[in-house]
Amino acid sequence: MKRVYVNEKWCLGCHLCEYYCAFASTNEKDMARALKDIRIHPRIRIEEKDGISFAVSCRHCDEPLCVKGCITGALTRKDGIITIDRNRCIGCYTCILSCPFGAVSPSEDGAIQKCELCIKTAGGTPKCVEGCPNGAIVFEERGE
Amino acid sequence: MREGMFRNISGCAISGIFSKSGKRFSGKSIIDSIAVMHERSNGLGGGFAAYGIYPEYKDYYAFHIFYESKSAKKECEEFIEEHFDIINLSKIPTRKVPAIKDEPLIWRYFVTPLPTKLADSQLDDKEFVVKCVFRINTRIDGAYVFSSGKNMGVFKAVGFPEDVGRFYRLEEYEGYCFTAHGRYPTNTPGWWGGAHPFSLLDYTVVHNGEISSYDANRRTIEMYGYKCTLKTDTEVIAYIFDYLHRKIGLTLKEICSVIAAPFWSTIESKPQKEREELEYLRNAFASLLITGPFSIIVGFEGGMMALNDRLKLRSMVCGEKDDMFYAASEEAAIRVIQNDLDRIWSPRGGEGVIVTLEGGKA
Amino acid sequence: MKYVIIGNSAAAVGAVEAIRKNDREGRIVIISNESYHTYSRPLISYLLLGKTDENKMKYRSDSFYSENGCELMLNKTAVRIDPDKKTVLLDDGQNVSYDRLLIATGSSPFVPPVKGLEKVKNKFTFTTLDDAKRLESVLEENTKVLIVGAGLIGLKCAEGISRKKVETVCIDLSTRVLSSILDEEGSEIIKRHLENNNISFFLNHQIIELSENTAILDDNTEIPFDVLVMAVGVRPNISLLKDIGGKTNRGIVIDERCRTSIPDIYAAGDCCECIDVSSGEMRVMALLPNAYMQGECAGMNMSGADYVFDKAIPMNAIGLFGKHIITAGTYAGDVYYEADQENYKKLFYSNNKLNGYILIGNIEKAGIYTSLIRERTPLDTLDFDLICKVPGLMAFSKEERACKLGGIA
Amino acid sequence: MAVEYIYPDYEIVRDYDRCIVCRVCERQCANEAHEYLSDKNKMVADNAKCVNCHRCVSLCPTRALKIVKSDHTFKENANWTGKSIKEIYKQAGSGGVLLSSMGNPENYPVYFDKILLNASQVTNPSIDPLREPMETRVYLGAKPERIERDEKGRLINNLKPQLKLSMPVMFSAMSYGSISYNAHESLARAATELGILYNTGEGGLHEDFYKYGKNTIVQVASGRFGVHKKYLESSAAIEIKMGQGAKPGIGGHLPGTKVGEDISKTRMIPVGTDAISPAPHHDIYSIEDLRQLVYSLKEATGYTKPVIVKIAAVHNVALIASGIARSGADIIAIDGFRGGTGAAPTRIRDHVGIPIELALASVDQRLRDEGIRNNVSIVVAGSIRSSADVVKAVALGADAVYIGTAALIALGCHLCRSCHTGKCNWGIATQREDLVKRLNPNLGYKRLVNLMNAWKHEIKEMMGGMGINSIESLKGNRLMLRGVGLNEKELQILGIKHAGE
Amino acid sequence: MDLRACELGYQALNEKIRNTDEDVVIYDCYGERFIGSGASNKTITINGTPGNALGAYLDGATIVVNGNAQDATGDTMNDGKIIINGNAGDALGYAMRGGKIFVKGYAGYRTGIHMKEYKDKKPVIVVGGSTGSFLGEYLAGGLIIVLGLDTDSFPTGYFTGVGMHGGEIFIRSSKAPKNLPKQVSASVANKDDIKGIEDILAEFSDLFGVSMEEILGKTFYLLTPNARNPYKQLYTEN
Repeated sequence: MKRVYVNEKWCLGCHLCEYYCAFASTNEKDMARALKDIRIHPRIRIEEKDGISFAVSCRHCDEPLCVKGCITGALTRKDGIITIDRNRCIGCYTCILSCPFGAVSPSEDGAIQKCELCIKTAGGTPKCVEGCPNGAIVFEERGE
Repeated sequence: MREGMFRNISGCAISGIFSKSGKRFSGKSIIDSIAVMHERSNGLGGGFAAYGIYPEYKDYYAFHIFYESKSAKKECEEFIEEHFDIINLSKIPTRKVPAIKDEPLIWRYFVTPLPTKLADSQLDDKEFVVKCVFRINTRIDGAYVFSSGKNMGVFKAVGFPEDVGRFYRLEEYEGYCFTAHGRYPTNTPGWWGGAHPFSLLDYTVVHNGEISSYDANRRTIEMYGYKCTLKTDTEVIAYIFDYLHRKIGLTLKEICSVIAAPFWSTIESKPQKEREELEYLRNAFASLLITGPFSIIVGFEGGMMALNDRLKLRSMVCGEKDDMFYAASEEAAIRVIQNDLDRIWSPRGGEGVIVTLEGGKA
Repeated sequence: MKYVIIGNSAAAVGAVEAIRKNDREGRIVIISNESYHTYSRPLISYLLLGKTDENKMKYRSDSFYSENGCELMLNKTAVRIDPDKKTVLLDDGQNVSYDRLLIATGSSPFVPPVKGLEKVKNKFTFTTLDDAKRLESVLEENTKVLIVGAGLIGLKCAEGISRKKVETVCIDLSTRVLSSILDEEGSEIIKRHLENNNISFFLNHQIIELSENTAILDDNTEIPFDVLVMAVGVRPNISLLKDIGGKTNRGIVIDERCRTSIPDIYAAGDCCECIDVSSGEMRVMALLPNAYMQGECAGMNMSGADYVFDKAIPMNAIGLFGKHIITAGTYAGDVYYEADQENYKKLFYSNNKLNGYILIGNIEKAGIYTSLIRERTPLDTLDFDLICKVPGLMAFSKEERACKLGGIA
Repeated sequence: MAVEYIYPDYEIVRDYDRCIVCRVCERQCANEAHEYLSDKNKMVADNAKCVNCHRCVSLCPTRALKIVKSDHTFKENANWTGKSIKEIYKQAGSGGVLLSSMGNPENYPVYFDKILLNASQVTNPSIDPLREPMETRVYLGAKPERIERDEKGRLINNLKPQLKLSMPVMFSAMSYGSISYNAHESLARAATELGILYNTGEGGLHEDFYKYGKNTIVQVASGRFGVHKKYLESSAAIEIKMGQGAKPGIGGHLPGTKVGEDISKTRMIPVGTDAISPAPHHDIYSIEDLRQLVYSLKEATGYTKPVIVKIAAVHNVALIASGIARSGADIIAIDGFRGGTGAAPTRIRDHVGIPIELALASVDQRLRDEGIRNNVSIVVAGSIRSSADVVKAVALGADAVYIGTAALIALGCHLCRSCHTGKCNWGIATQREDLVKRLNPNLGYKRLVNLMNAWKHEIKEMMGGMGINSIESLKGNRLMLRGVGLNEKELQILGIKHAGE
Repeated sequence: MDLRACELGYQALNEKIRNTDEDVVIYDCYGERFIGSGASNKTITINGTPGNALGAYLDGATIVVNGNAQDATGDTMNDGKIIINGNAGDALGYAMRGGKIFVKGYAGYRTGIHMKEYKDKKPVIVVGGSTGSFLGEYLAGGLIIVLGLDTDSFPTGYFTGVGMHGGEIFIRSSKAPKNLPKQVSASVANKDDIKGIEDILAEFSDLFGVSMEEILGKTFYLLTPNARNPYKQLYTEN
């Protein structure tokens, strides 16, 4: 199962992953048009302090507390990927209460949002990975 | 422009016949053989090397020399007399053949180095001869030594090889080994000295193909005192043989592993001992690797070797009948003189086929 | 193997999904006293609010039962278990045999005995879909609604019905709203927020008498109403087990494998009580996530696996009129405090462990605090000062981060 | 405030229609040329701080940035160019020696660009490198003058220690200190994967890199930094640096500010002290002294490693090389005046030395004339920019080449020539931790491997075209070269004919 | 192990020294080079005149020379001891990083050039007599002591301490040093300074039989650089 892994050793704190993530969830072909004058709400977020930085996004846990705790059944895990059915999410934030990584966040419309490995948009390699200039975020298979 | 003033490249035919028992036979066979490959020449050069033809003078170096003028001859003979004891000298017998024109003066000298000169030079006699041959060929305008071994001789001219053979009355010579060459130069007016075989001492080379490594090899071999006056591949190959065999002391088989060294990947697949030896040879004499297409027949005192480049980009066929060994660019050239062969095969690229006189040296 | 599950909510679903991880063949029978496909009970207020509909309220897809091979018995109430014969008697006289039984009967609203209650025509409780539907059917603009109980159920109900532009009054015996999950200051913030949204409160009061459209409080205040909602609390449905001598307390007592005291009978969800790891005490924690995870645990063990769920803590995520509250654990120990106009944060810690927290407003990354409680993480292994201010992985050691983010074990 | 005499060379042009204020430019510019105005939610730039390294341009996700040369100009003057004027301003302002980085940028002839390669037609087949064997392996080291045989007549391996390269390219000396740990790791790993070598420069060897020893050339320079027994032993070869192309006749100077904990360890000097490499080795004032150092290193390592002597290409380079070839050195490295990756005084960098092509041609010929070409291998450096340069260098007579700048470019260097500031935005020529991490060696080494594999393939294609299937047959094969636009003298020195001849 | 240097030639001689764990005594030494190159854990005693680069890269061994040493002794030495019961040639202890060199008599030009110290490694050179010019050139660390026991004039040549940016040079002399480079300051060594080198001086005294009274009978001048980064101001970014 390919997953997004983050190595803070190589994270430059450039925040490009956030922008590529935000861009990926728009339907625009051009990032400038997509994100111009917009406050972005990326599903991957940089934590940074004192020269250390790293990106955090959904780990797609094998035993996902967010899915187990979801009161609507909007969060599901299929083929190792946890996705959100935004149509069913009523924004109770039980998942935010549950996620030990802080990888779930409220979205602009009240539902929650989280990394879905770009399977609902472009597919393939997630855009945060493609946009990382330094290989700090990788999408690969690792021994469990 | 003349041969030697520019780099000459050419296609060719080659043939060689060798009697392992040392039985001498007439030069007619080699003419017949090379004549079959008429299509591979264009009349701009042909020649032969014949071994064992001067038994009565076998202890003397036989110089075959082209002169363009009487004055050149005079100057050259003065030089020879100054350094050698001349036992015999004569014009080389020829017969008129309409196809052979513009012949130079062609003379033959049986010589031995003057002991005092040899001693002064601090060289062995072979090296002394080599030095003198280079002196003549580079310093005396219009004189060109094209054969300088013992009990052997090179005969070459501008023309188709069969005409050249008849011109030199080669059928009147008897030897234990003959090699022949028909030349197909692409862009030369043709010069007698440029024809094959190319020789130094008793090493002769007839060569088919063009080598890509020419200048790499030339600039290396020139470092060791050889002067590549003719700018032909064959000349360089002859010098490399002389250098590796006579000066360095490698065996012919080892020389094959230098000039047509196996690919590294092939070397690595060999058993350790062989691998180490091949690695050593290829590394130590790296600049003498010959690449590009070639097939050559090398004649030398008491032996003959046929060799293809390591990719076998040129044709080469070998045959055997009793004590006779044959090598030629085409099978037909062997069949025409010996149809009933014990064995006929194409040697692999880079694998020299070496034959020597039984009990002889080399 | 035949599995029987009494109940059809989160714990039941958790059990079905877990059983099917281990056993694709065994029969699963689900007995429900409602008539619905499994649905999420907490959503009933959102239904009233219009944020969801009956179809979207389904807790699992329509094909859930067929995909998981469940035999569903709707509108049936289990009345008695025979643990020797291993059967369950239903209200229609049918006996259902089982090899493994799960009691996931949930809880029922508690309606206190109030004088005159029987005179009230429009009175409701608010825990089931039927409750919500019936309530909605009587509401009109300016309907006067009196909600008894300012806890989670009462307030979510108040929010839900607000769409109908009703006039809502809420009374509670307690001096505070959400007294079970908030401290005083937190309660006050929420109360003010609700008042700004046109909910009136009579706190520290109780009804001494009801007439059809009026409630008389202990200070003789009269509150007129059209509709009365009783949201005082719920009681675990423990009778099935209690009746056959199983160990119960306020709830059915279960161990960390969700076993009851009677062999082959398991229990999960709101009907149970178990250890709250944040306090170490036995407690009923009627919360959907716990219900699911207990159901899952029960299902795993029922179908042959050895599975432990020992991380139950009280926790709540609740939104009221756009204001979010997330709380978890026990409010004991030293306090980290932070507050401004919009946001309120309190962390409670002692003995090198985080015990509980309250977040109002900014609830981002609350789960990181939750995990500290659940995992009983020693606080000296991380930068506690930092994590108090900013919940994040930054506070953990580099190595810890490497395994969290890099999948390095 | 004093008068600012100098207008910035570059202008940062921002397309505000495309700028999404992601602030990547601001975060990535170590020169702090970009600034975010929070009250206006707008990015602005200070051109004076821009060194034109393109980091911001490369990372801008919307391609909203470009750097252009300023068209602000002095009055036109072919003699007093803007550059000359500005340099005078700088020196008049500071009294300092002008210091630059990264090789000679001036417009001197590049002979490689005036040499063309041959290809076979008809008489000699070109070879298809995709399907036929094509060998680029090279052994560097002295070749024996004679063979030896054992009592059974078998050949004895009397070769001196050799370096085996999978292709005739190595990474040239760049010290840890002048470039970063990650740059070094990238080079070391790439060299190991490729079967070639990299060179420590005079910066010592980080213990993390001992494991790459088989692919490491360690350098001994005049400052002898980090030179000790283990260092010498952890290598495949030892290079004595007599000079370098960027600054012939000049020593090195790593300012104390760059000597942090790690660098201090590898150079074996205290943190914060200047690392000064004197111009000469103070025990080498003539060729016999060089022989002494060569043999002292051989003695210290039991004659197990080839010794390289590196010199800058200067006027009498052929004579010097001949001396080196007789000094016991196994390999001569010659660095041309266009080379150099480190800091160098501008005037030296731009005006001292000679082009490597001419130096190589004359050294190779001189050694052949003296019959000692096989005593040594020749490695050349100094702006080898492509595989064609490699092929031309080998055909002129080099055994192999060193690449420095090309390797750095592969790692992301944009040749902004500001290495000496220590603020390399690409994480190469810097020791600042936050900048160093920008070069992830996991990516960096792959880029180097890619570059070399691409070159190797091109080398094979060019060789194939010439009908040569082994690099040995290319070495010194000057007939494969023709000059264009060169005068008789140049052709003579290069030993090549003019195109058309 | 006893070895006759002149019979062996330097390569064979050094190979024998490399391949033994025993102490070595060399006789008939006439300029054989590189003796003890990189050696550790043994004592090499040399009778005669060892050649250049004696003890280069020395890594812990002790070398005793009964006679004079030539040039480049102790080049890039890392550890160990070289004791010369006579004079030393030029570039003594070039780039030396650790260990000690004692010279009874005179040492040539560029003594201690570019010596540097690192952590616990602090190279020491003690010259009993005087030295040539460029003493301590580029000195970056370590200790050089020149005793000048053979002279009444100032015991070093010209250009002492040029490029010096670390380390200490003690010069025993009744006359004060003159014409020092800008960045080097000289002062009369005080008691504490002398105390700091007392052990080294005592070792010298023991080795060569010169009394401590005599050694301490004159003033010592201490030369130190006043900046570790003397060339910072030299350059202008271009």
